[in-house]
Amino acid sequence: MSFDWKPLALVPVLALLALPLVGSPSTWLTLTVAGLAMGMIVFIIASGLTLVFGLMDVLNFGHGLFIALGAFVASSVLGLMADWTGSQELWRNLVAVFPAMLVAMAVAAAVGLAFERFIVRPVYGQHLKQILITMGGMIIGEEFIKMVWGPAQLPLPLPEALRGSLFIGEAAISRYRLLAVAVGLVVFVALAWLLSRTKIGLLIRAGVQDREMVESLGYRIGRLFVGVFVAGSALAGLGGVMWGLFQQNLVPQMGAQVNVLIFIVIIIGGLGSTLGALIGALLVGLMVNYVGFVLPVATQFASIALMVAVLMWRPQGVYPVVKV
Amino acid sequence: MLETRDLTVRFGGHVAVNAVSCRFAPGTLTAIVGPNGAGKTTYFNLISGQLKATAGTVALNGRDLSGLAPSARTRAGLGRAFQLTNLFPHLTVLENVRLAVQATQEGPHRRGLNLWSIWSDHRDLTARADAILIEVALKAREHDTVASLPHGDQRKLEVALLMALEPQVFMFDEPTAGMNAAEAPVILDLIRKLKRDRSKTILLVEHKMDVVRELADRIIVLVNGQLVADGEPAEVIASPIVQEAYLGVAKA
Amino acid sequence: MNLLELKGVHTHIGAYHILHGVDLVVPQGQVTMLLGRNGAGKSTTLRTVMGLWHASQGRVVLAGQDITAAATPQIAALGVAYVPENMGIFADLTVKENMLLAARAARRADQMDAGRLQWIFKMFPAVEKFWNHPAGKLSGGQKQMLAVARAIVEPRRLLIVDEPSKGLAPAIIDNMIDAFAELKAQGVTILLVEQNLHFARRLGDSVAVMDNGRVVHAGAMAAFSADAALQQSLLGLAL
Amino acid sequence: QSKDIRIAHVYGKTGALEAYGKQTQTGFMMGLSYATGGTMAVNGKKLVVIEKDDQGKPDLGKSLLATAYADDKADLAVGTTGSGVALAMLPVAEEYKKVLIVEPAVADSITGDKWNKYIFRTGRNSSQDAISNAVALDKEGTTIVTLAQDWAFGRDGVKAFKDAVKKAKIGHEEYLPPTTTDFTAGIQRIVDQLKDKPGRKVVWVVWAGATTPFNALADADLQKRFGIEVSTGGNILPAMTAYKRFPGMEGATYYYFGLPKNPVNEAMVAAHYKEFKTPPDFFTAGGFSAAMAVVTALKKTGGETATNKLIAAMEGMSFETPKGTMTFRKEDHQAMQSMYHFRIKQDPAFAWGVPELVREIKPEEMQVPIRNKR
Amino acid sequence: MSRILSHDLPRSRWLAVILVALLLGLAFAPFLFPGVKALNVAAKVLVFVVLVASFDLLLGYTGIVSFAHTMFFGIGAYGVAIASSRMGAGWDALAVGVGAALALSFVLSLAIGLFSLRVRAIFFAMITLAVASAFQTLASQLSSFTGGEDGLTFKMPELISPSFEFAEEPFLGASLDGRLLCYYGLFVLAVGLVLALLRIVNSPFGRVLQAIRENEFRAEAIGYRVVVYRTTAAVLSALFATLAGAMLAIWLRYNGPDTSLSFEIMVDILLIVVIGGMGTVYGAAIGATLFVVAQSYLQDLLRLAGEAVAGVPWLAAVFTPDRWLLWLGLLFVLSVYHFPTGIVGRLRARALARR
Ligand SMILES: Nc1ncnc2c1ncn2[C@@H]1O[C@H](COP(=O)(O)OP(=O)(O)OP(=O)(O)O)[C@@H](O)[C@H]1O
Ligand SMILES: Nc1ncnc2c1ncn2[C@@H]1O[C@H](COP(=O)(O)OP(=O)(O)OP(=O)(O)O)[C@@H](O)[C@H]1O
Ligand SMILES: [Mg+2]
Ligand SMILES: [Mg+2]
Repeated sequence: MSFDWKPLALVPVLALLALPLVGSPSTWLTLTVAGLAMGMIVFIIASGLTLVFGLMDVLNFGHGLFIALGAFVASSVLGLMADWTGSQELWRNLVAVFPAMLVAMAVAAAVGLAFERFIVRPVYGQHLKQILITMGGMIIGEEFIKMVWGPAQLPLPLPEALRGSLFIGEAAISRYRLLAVAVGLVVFVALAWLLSRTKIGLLIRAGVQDREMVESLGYRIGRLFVGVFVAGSALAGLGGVMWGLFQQNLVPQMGAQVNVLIFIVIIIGGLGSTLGALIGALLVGLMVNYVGFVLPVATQFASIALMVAVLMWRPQGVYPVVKV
Repeated sequence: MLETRDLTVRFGGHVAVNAVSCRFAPGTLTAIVGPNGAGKTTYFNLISGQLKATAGTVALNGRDLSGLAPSARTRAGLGRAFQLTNLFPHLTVLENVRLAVQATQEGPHRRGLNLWSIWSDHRDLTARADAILIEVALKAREHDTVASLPHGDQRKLEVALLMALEPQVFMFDEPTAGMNAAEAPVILDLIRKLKRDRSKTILLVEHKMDVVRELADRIIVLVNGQLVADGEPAEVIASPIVQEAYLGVAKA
Repeated sequence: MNLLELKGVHTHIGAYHILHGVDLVVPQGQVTMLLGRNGAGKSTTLRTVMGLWHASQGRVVLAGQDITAAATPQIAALGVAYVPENMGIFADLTVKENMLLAARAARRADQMDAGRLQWIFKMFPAVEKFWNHPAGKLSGGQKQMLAVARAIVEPRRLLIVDEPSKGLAPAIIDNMIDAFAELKAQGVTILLVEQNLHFARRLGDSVAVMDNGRVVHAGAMAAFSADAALQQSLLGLAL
Repeated sequence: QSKDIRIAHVYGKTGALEAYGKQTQTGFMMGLSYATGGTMAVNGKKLVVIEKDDQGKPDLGKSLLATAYADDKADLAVGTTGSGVALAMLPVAEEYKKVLIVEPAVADSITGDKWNKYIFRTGRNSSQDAISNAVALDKEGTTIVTLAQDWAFGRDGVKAFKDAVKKAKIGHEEYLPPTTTDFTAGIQRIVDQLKDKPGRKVVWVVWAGATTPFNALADADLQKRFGIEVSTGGNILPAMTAYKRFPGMEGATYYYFGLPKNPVNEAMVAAHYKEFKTPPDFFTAGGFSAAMAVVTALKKTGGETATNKLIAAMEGMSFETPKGTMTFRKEDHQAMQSMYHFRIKQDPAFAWGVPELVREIKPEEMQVPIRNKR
Repeated sequence: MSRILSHDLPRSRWLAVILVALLLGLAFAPFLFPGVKALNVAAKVLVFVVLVASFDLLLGYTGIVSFAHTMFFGIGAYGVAIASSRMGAGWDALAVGVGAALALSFVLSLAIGLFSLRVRAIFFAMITLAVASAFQTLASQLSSFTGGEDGLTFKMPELISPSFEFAEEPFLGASLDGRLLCYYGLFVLAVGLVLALLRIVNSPFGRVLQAIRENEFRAEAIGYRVVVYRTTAAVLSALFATLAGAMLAIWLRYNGPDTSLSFEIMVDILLIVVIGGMGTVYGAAIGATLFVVAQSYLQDLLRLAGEAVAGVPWLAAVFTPDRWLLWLGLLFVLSVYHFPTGIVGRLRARALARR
């Protein structure tokens, strides 16, 4: 089967269509670069959901919780390493950010483990109950965050060297977004490799369709589900770090705030497809920036309109791996 | 009189049913045989409207049904039972049949677009459903949910729903598959009954040749979506195509 | 000696008591036929063996090992292949992917035992023809072929199939009989639930007949198929 | 029972505004004990505070206030955090003919067209915020672009600001969705508006909520690239960490614990440090002021709680607060109060940008329009 | 009697008892539980019973998962709110508001119902989620019309306003004023609507909906035009939700985005359906009552509990009114654990086991 290029082409096409609307090329460049980078950040926070929702078919409304968790953990870790983040040298900053990411992912993974066991396991295959029980998990988690870190908003200043922007003529691109792009690419490659080179993806999809049969074939599907869910949570934790540093300001509700957005991304991309999620994220990122410039009022509706449009074109999303 | 003209469907490159033209007269039972994947079920799907034909038409008594949705075709008199059991798993056996009975009523109001009468008040429909359950020997389980039935009984219910529709054209897709040799006769008797009442057109897909031999007035053979043979049971079965392509006798 | 033994197995499904003390032996290296009317409990028995239902009383023993309480994956890992009544095809996966999952040893399609695949293709042409198609699109019989193909893609010591001949054209049934005979020759033990008595007779060494949750007759196939009266009384008809 | 004076405090104890609400409550209690010299009583009548959590939901706030007046027999009420909730509560006060002191909701319409005679407000309103900022920025040859959230709070603020600006000229009003997270586009629009303008160029920001545009503005380096300054009002301390990146930024704020110089403020700051080891914040001051207003009024009526007496006492009443003397003006019961023109200084000792006093803007200097019709 | 209930009897003694108690409780609420708060809670219960029952028609009976239900709830509320604040208090305003709202809901639900056939279930759920949030944003954007974030406060006709008192002296602790009349107005309306819904789900139509939920493909195959049935169901449930919204606005005399459009409410509805038992109108009634009451008194409960465990470091942090959401979350989780078939399902199962 030959590769389907159309959706991939969508990204440049959208960018080019925007050019005349935006007018000034330098502005357009700024918006485009920023949009793509934004897309990458969105992709990172959504990547975990491609596994949990896309492959495992779990409508995890609690996913945002792990994002928030990651961000808050990061704030604590970075708080401890103040002198490293305070330094002007990039490498020292990165040295500080890296462990923050690791710890955040670890914590998210650990919580994910419990979450799977007590919240998700009883409701595999029952969307409605998934929505409710994960909602419950989300609320509980948020409250715990409030208990640990307090209900007030929490500043998470960027490490010194990651602040500010690089300038290409009149166009500007903030340093941090470049970092985000790098991280995003790493996540993308890792995921894509895992799903194409191993049976894991297949097993999960099969398990969703007919759990008993997969077990009859001799696979411990239960453990696999746990593993993938935990991985998804860890990715969300990582996403939380990136998102938190992008916002530079944390509130316990931050997870819930991105929930709709990331679901939109997954749906645009098509269930279970990493590439799809990436494209979905990039499209959303660009769309928001362009509309934000051309017609700010409409920004809130931009991504939703985009989703509906895409579904009209491809009712399954652009690269559906799992057909629904 | 059911008629298909040049009925064709393509799935990508693969032509599952290839320009099949055929007439099925009332009062005759036509058996459709052919290797697995020959296109028998797909042919049914095209007639009953589950699949949209790439080309060709389906007509009943001269009325072209091609454009219609499955539900409309059913109301027009095409009835069909499925090869892979396909029921309302969490409703009771009785409710399943009763729904089918109701679907045959005249006018949307009687059929179900009726918000204000009470389901259990429609005694006549329930009675009819009961009668059918007795015919297929499922009365004993009428209050069990379908999900809890053994496979064989689910096959019976599949047929019961078709009976309930009282169509003019009956399409059976391997009605006795997975049915115990001792239970199968129940279904076969039903089919014989239908035959005796000369007004019904019956299409039967069946792999068990003994059954075909006994019931069919006529056999048509599909291979790779093409109609390759059509005629008297004896001669068709004797024909070389059937012998190797289907029965695989040549090989043995 | 017996590869599989059920001793007084009772199985409940929710509130319903389905099996009332099933005693069944499956001799090593033989083909055992499990017959019985609809609703007799055949499928439930097989599911109990596979650990998909769990016996509330009695024991299930596989090769001397008690698997009554074992989890399905463990049982499968002991070398049991199972084809359920509903075939358990993964409709959204391609035929290839279905086969790949069944081949536990292989991590990628090209690692599957080519020779064995050829053997399967010869017997079930459809599997090869639709190798890259979604399995859900297959015809009823083709699905059945795929289901059996999956069960034999790798060598197993015990093969359990619920109604293998269902929906298959006579030619294919013959292929399948040959295949099972070949497997048996390789020393595979086979347990079949079968409605097609012709099939049963061609293949079966021993036979067990079930009726509402019990095994009411067990013995050699030869003796059984000779005794029309017995068949009449157990199955309600003679072969 | 009759000896107690029952005061209901409705506020967003949980929900999005939890942090703000808690500050108000702390300040309110501190204020009461300060004003009563720790006795928590006026003329021997005990002050009983009934807390109600409106969770930031207008409908809930409404029924809670009714409950407070009717079931809990509250003599007067104070609250609440969210403007929407406060607005929904106004008619209830009228229904039960009981006083409601609004704190800290800012919407102009509370003491404007939605006002009724039972409503007083110790908190500042959008106009006061805006006007004070205007006073701080309003110079000849300055071009100002406003950046605000696209909802009542933002548009109110900008409108008042525009009305107050006399000398400088407003180049453009930029409104972004309240939940904006990526400010690139918005900033681009502002730059395109301002970059070629002559003279001093300022972006004036009114923004409430967690994700503020300040970091984005700082990243864009407007000062260096286009000579565009950023200016804004005050905010809670966590939000002011972003100010650190704007040394020298000017604006006017409602409160910062270092700004006002008066005994009441000193007392509050001391008390707060004593209890929480942290300085009091924006809304603490508000709560404190409300308490001062309540007690002063009760003292005037000699502990009488009859509504008409209270109203009579409070109209035109002056009272001491951490922000100096406030006065409920007769017309719309809005408390006239000082605001503070500040300049931001970086100080490693503080996590936030420290506002230094440029000068105190006295109530007399601000022509706060009267918008209610009585 | 049985006919009034459309032959859909409780089929469990306990269930019957609970339902009767519920009905009486609500009927005499103003006198049984005097006080403003209690009355507010009772009224909210009435509104939610209707709202949830209407949603169950969609979810429990037709198997359509839609997050846009609050949208119609909101439309109803805004209809009344906008009309009454533009035209001023009056029955005419009420009529216009409700009428317009019903009309709008009809059109929108028709569109959504048809759209639901284009995309598959989960996607549809997600889309409705997005659409609903968009609608909420829209409502707060059109501030000149809807009062934006702040919402609208308005008056009701004299007869049902608190100011209208038809007796000086309170009777059994309940002051005899417009509020009381308003409450009983809502009560009658609610009972009527619920019985109507009960009738609908037990009609042949209702059964076909179940069939579609079970196996859409086969329903079509035996002759039911699925499009028609699904869309009709979607429209009906939307209209009932709109009426519930109108009831809410009439009672609160206020409406804003958070009050009638927030996603929170949507989730509450879902939870109630599950607690009560999907596919049973009775479940909606019981669930709504339990939930609304729990939600309204949870904080008071926690206050008591908090005083009990005061001092104990961790417990104190958990048992405070501030953390009431924590307990709500727990309620979500536990109810899914313990009521897989809902309270009604439970009770009926027990009744069956007895036989
Ligand atoms: N929706 C579809 N998409 C693609 N291919 C299809 C589809 N439906 C059927 N086919 C193909 O068309 C061919 C005919 O299928 P059909 O089910 O009609 O066979 P059949 O004659 O009924 O076989 P059987 O006797 O096994 O039931 C098969 O090869 C099948 O793979
Ligand atoms: N999920 C279930 N819930 C309740 N009862 C069930 C369930 N599955 C099977 N049964 C009952 O168990 C009995 C045996 O079923 P089983 O499927 O084992 O019969 P079988 O011998 O396989 O029949 P068939 O030959 O028709 O497949 C039947 O009476 C059936 O009603
Ligand atoms: Mg077929
Ligand atoms: Mg079986």
